[in-house]
Amino acid sequence: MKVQSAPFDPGAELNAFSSSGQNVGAVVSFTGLVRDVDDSLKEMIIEHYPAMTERAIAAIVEEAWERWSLSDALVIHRHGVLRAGDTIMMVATSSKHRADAFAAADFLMDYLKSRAPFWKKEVTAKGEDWVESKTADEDALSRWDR
Amino acid sequence: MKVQSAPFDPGAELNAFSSSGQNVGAVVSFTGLVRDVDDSLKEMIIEHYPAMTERAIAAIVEEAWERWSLSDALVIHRHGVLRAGDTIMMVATSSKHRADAFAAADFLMDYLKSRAPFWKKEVTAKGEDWVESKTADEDALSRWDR
Amino acid sequence: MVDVLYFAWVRERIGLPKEQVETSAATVMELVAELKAREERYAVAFSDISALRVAVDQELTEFDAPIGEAREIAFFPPMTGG
Amino acid sequence: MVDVLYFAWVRERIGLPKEQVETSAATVMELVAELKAREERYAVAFSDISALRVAVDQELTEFDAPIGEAREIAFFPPMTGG
Repeated sequence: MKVQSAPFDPGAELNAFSSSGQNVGAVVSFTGLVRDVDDSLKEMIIEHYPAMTERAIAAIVEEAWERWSLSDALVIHRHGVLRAGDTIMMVATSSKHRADAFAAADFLMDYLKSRAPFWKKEVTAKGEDWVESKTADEDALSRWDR
Repeated sequence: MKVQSAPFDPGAELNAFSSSGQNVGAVVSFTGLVRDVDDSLKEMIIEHYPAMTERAIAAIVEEAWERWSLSDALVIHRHGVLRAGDTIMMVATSSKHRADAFAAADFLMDYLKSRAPFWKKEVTAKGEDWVESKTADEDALSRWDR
Repeated sequence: MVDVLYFAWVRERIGLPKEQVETSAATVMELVAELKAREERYAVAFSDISALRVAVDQELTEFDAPIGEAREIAFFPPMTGG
Repeated sequence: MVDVLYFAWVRERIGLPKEQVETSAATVMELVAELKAREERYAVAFSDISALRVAVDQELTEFDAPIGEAREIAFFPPMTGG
């Protein structure tokens, strides 16, 4: 797990992740990018809660390990000032079988989105706005109830 | 879409794919690797049906475009002789929203697995064996019935 | 005349990847019956149709599909790509 | 004494990221009531609790949670990472 302000190279991370596993048959990755919704985004500022971030992510990853048969899991999340097209974060999972890799990556994303302490602010020509959480994001968590 | 015997670099493909889209917020990739099941795999030989392969993949990708809101979709599948750890194939999808990117990549994999004309043969110290299709792979397709 | 293609273990059992076949079969099933009657290796390869798939002119179809003006019929085991 | 942290628009409305608070509140809700009574900016920031989340010692919890020996209580809007 990495929480950092520096940019990273998703392709290089994917290749390193894929070659690190033993007996891996399936690798799923997710990358989240800064969208320029109205062609007016000057920057996106991502605030986080440093003392809580790593343990929150670790708890989510731990839960994924318990639920699926994984070979490895990776989470990278940036904070600080980003621009349109920049990579915000990345999740990767590997497993013998594709169903586990897909489900775990999907799960990690749903939980990181609503349970890891990051907040996005969009700065446009019109001003600054904190991104609001979506009801759909909270609802997505119930997919994983058991 | 690319169907080729040459190796390819999944990380470089992911980066090129991610930077090509307009207003993309989410990119999901899947890479399938040759697993060395019993530590005895000499090689995996992938046979395909050239005249049918591209149109079968195109039909599957077309179906994904109709079902989800996608910015782009990528399929690369190798044929020929591969070794343990080699990348067999890759799928990538991009969208404004993560749910569409995840569902479309998952769908593409299920259909490519059972509907694109590729056949795998494993060559081990014990001999050669065609990989058998799994009932689970066929069953997975019913997830997408509508 | 129709091109008949074989892939994977079907190709190996029959011993060739492709042949031209003179046939008046109306359906794939009738073509299979003609092939099985030819030689033991065909009878073996087609002994369990449920283990096989067929494509007519590069489109997956069923064994009761009509052949019509088809130019290419391919037999193979279930796909195992991905 | 407990450290109280604010993030995102909660931080902006209250005007500081962190402060030490002398409190005898038994629950988070009691602490919120004490803060709201202080000044208008706190009253505004905490006017709609349903729009806020709270973490006690870096663990997400509910507003009726006890404070106990907690050393750090953080208030913030719903997370929007990923």
